[in-house]
Amino acid sequence: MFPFSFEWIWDAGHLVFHGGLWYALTVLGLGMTYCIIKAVLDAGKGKGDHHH
Amino acid sequence: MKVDRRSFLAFILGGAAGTALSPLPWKITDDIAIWSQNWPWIPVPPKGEISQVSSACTLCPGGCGISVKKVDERVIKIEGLAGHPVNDGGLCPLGNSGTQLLYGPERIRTPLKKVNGRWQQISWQDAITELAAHLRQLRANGSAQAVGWLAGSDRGTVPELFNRFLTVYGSPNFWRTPSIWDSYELALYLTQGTRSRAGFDLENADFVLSFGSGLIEGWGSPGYMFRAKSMFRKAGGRMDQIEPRLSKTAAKSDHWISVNPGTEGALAYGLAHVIIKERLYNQDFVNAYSSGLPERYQQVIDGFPPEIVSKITGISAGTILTLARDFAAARKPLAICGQGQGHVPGSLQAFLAVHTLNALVGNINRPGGVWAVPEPDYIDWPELEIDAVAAEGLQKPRIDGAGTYRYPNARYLLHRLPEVINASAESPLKVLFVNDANPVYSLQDTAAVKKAFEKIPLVVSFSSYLDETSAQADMLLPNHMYLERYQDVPAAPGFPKPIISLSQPAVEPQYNTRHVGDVVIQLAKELGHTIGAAFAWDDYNSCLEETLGDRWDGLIEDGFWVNADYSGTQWADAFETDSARFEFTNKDIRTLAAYEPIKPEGDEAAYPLLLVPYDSMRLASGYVGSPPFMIKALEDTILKGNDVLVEINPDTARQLGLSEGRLANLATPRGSARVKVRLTQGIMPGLVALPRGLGYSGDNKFLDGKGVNYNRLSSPVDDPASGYNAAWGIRAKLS
Amino acid sequence: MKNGNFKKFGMVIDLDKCTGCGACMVACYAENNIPFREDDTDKMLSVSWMHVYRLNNGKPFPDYEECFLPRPCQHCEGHHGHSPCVSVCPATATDYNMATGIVSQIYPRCFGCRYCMGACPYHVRQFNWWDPIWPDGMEKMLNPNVSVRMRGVVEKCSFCVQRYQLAMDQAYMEGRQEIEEDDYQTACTETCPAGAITFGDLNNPEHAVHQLAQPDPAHEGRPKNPKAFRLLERLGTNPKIYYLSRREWVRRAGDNYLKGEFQNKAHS
Amino acid sequence: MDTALIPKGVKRCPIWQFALWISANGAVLAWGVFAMLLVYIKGLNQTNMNNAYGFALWIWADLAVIALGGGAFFTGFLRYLVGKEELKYIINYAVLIGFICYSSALMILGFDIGQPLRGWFIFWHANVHSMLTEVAFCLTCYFGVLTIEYIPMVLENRKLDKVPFFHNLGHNMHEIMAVFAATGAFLSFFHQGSLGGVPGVMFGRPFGFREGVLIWPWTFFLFTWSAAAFGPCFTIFITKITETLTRKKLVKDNVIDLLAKISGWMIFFYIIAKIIDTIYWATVTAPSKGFTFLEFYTNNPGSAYGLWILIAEIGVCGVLPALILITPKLRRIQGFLWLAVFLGVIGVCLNRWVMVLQVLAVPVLTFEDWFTYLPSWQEVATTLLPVAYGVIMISVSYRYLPIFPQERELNPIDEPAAAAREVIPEPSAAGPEPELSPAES
Repeated sequence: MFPFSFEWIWDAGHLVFHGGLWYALTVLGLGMTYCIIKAVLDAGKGKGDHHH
Repeated sequence: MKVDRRSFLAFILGGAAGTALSPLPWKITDDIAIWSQNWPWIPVPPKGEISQVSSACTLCPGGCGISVKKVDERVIKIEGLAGHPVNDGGLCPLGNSGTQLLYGPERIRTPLKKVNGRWQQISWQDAITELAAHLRQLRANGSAQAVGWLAGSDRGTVPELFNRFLTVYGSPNFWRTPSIWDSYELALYLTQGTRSRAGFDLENADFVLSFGSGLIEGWGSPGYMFRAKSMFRKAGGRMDQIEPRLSKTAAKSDHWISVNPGTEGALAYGLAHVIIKERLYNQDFVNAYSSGLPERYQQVIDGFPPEIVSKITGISAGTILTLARDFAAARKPLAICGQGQGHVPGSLQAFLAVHTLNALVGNINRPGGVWAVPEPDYIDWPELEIDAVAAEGLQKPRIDGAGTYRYPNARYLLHRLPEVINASAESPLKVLFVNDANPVYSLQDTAAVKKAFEKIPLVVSFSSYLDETSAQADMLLPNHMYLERYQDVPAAPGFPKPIISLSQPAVEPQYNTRHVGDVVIQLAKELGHTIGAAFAWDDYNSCLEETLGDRWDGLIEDGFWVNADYSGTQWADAFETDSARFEFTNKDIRTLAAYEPIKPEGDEAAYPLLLVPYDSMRLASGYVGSPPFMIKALEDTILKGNDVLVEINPDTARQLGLSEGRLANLATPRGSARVKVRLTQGIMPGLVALPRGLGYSGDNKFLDGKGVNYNRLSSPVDDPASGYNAAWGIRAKLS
Repeated sequence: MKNGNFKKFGMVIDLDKCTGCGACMVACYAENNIPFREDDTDKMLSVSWMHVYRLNNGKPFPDYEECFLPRPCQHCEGHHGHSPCVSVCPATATDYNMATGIVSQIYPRCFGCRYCMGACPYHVRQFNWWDPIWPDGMEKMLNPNVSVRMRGVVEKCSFCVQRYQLAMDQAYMEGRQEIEEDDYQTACTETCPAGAITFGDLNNPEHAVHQLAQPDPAHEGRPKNPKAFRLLERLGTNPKIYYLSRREWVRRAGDNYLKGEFQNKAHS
Repeated sequence: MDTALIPKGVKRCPIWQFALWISANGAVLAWGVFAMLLVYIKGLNQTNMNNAYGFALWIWADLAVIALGGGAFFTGFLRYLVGKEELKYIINYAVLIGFICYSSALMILGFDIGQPLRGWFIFWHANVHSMLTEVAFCLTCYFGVLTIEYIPMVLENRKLDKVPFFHNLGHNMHEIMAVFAATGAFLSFFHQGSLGGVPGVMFGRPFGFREGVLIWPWTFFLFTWSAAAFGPCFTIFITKITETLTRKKLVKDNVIDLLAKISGWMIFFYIIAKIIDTIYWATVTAPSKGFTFLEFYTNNPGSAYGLWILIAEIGVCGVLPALILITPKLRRIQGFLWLAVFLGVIGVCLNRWVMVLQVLAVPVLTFEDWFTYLPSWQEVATTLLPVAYGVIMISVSYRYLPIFPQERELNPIDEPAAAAREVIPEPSAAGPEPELSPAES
């Protein structure tokens, strides 16, 4: 999974496979980070407060 | 501080998130994985110094050389001894499993004595003192002959010590485990006049005609037979197997000739008939080195023309003719007999018939032939002083009748012992020592054997295991395992050269056991008098070393001694008969009951099928049962769960309405058992085949309670010619 | 390393010599610390690296014939080391060693997904359905050169690779670069009482296995010896176990053939 | 009691009824958990798998639920990437079903391995050449996607929505849902395909093996395709069951019709591809390995591997539902729609069954026979466990979350007082959830 595992080789298979994997994980991670940070900021602005 | 629900939840969630982000979960996950790789209940065998001991296997009479591999003081593996003349590095499944017998939890760890039906520990000294007192009493009562000794073999120093003890004590009642070698020895003695063992130069034969012998199923010395079979086959040799069931030997043969069971002798006579009729025999041998062929032909062989033999055996006359011609035409043809592994001595006349075939083709003491190998002669102990009591006891007839007017030629008739004991109000045998034998399992009609053993007042077993015989014993004096002791292993059945191998201890005795040789010597010394005087050695090891003399060092070094140059005595000097020739017949042979196929017990109407046993290298059927490794390696066509599979022909199954895998009841006049049905085209219709070597009782969970003991369902049948057991099967029904 | 320096350990099993005695199986159990159970009769639940099959010619009595076929791991090379089992293992717990041709199994790495078992058409891969248990005292017989497996992992014949290691160590200590044919033999080969098994380097023309099988490098090691065959060669597994038999029906049983194919093969 | 949690404007059954229903399913769940614990503690000897059947009921269940859960990624793909707006009325439910399917699959995989404690080696020591590695990675990642898609639904719960952070989070996630859906579709394409690749690359197993392009055997594409084709069938099927049990119309017919039509055409083209694949395999691939097509099927009495299974899979459960669903007249008849989606579900399950079990059952060595297998009760219980879990998940989600956007519109409630006067149908213990007004709850 990581280049420091001993079975890791820098070949096409590993680059394509893990490239795809880390790409997907990055998209998901960044997307969620964006949503959470924005939600905190929005909440600070008082958005979504039904009781105001 | 007020803890409301919200802050509590926040605390929990925050804590969880914090923990998740810390290295802790990762560390734990990793530790758990490492733990799963090192579970404490999975043993880790300790490393150590690797060493090897050259020794000999005594788990069967085969006499294979073994190399015992050790790590420090642990035996980790047993391998065949490379360069050993018998097996040259090869080793059978049983030999390979020996370590499990050494370390098995079922071993008897200390001498035991049965008190009110329960085993109690006893010290070696007390056991020997008690035995000596008992034996002294018997001698004082003039019943010295009421002591018997049953051993796995009668060759080598250990059985010789037993014999010596009995002789000086005053009893003729020594037995060895019955086998085809009883018949082979007798056939050789009657025709050639020598007390010798049959050896087969199998590796050099070019046509092996086997009358049911399990050449690769444990017949003779498996270590040698397997190797020799590969050699002669590689050289292009032919192999024909005559038997009603496709054994492994038959499967490896060029021709499987399916014969009506028990009629192999008739076929041999039929072949001889053709060979003589067509003058295909070895003129040189028959004319110059034999006598009595015309008479034998006239009296016996003439009665077996192909048409009649065909009727008896179920083999076509054409096949008989071809077979006889091929056999006679081969350069080095060799006929062998004795069913399967050879547990049943068989019909003497059939053995004589097969031996006649070898004589007709002149393949006696010749390359590729049958050799009369001299018995080992290294045991040369001081003369015995026989006192009056002993002399009187030795004069008494043997309890089993061997050597009496009824059975003049037989030496040991162990199978008759139960009958004799059960027929008497009080057992004529008062003390029986049993070593390397498990008669309560291995003699046919085990119910009768057990009853007889119950009647013997004192049975002493030297077994390492609580086997069927030990269970009937009154005293258990466990011998060292073969990996813990010295013992000479003279000869290997069927091996063509004189050989002695040496068992050497690979490890210290694991438990409070004692070498049976030491026990005999100590018992003799305890008895004192002429008996003690006959055993002057300090202990067994010094006896062995002294006996082997010059050969000792070589045996310790190599593990064996062999007369490699031996190639059979030349015809001119080979025969010690009255005529100094090979005698096809003589006054002894003439008086033997005539050949006829042996009839097994049972009424055909009530028991329409014939139950025949078969042997397999996958199952030990000697004095030790199969160790766990062998049971593991056993085919699922033999054992499934705890049920043994019996083989029947699909035609037979159809008639009986049985189908593959069905449970059925196998009944014989001697008992019945639950079996599973296996259909195979590899068996003659009308037969049921059951493997030997299953159906042990006891509490070894790897072996006991699995399958059925053939001997429980069958019964011995006296051979009219020799008195030996000749039962090849028993009538049965399957439903 | 040039291709020529690679070893390719393989085996030739002479089915005419094999007696079906099972000594190979037991020697393997003892050498490789293979566990045993009270009831090991269900062969599909039992661990036995070597298994002896019982083949028959399908004919009725009395023309019926049988043959025994010992089956260790075939150590398939596939195309360029692409053996059926190695490529499917998700956790890199099995490996095709290019230097020896041995397919290894790393027990502590295996997590028991059993994909390799499904991928192997020979059933050489077996699963530890139970934790191994040795009866009291019998753990003394365990071989320290072979690790004892835990439940839940797959295991298989390793060509007694520990013996190769020991032989290499020995050679190194004696200052030798190479090991001799006799230095490295598997437990089953050594014990076979009929001498039916031959083991050695298929790439080495001096070795008996090479001479017996006559592998054809142009056709992925297909035997040139007309009496030799490999199991399921047509699947492209490129196994390193060669079988010899003089009986045609036995050779035919080694692979699947459509009608007429086997005869055509025999004639070509 | 739980009124505050129930979405506004919808009716739900009384809490005791709900509790009864949940406990009935909970009992099955507990049975499954018990079996699962047995398997964890005692090991895989609790199953009837063996060395011939290394893969069995569980792996089949795994493949089947993943295929059925394919409705989630494909509906998402259609909704967010193709722009089929109507599908927004069913996407929630598709996601929920997908979430249940995928969490079940992961759970099954968790106990189907011999050494669960080091199951993560599949990630850590990944062999990128193994189809199973790809499955594991994409499956886990896609489960993450489904969780991301499910979270906003949870956050829409009346109570949770009141928390501004949750409200905003849900809103934000909705905003960029297309990105997540696209990633999900990408991951799904690969793991669905890799599951097909599992048998497809087994060149030692001629029943499963297929040629292909590059590293991907044809089964790779067929699996992805069939999951996309049959997944919506399952979504519709479960929706229909839910409607029946709740005695409510929850999704408008035009939505169902659109999904059914797309599913129908997908099945139609899939089944053509499958037939071509089968013919090529039967006439070219298998014979090249010495097998005739018929050798792969057994007529042993009671066999699960007869030729009938192929006819059932391709004909009855493939061609037939495809024809029904692509014919507007037929698919608009409720009975036919029910039949078609049911057959479709069975069809894809059958396909996964043969591609897992028959692959292993077919003898390859000429001297071996067909292998047989019957699951142990532990396997059955653990396979029913996700079913019970799914029912509970759906029940809870339905009760507390606005899963069906059209529910309020399709089931307008009168004023609470009027509803209270209605006679409440008596439910059986394990029976459907009767509707109730919030006032009575």
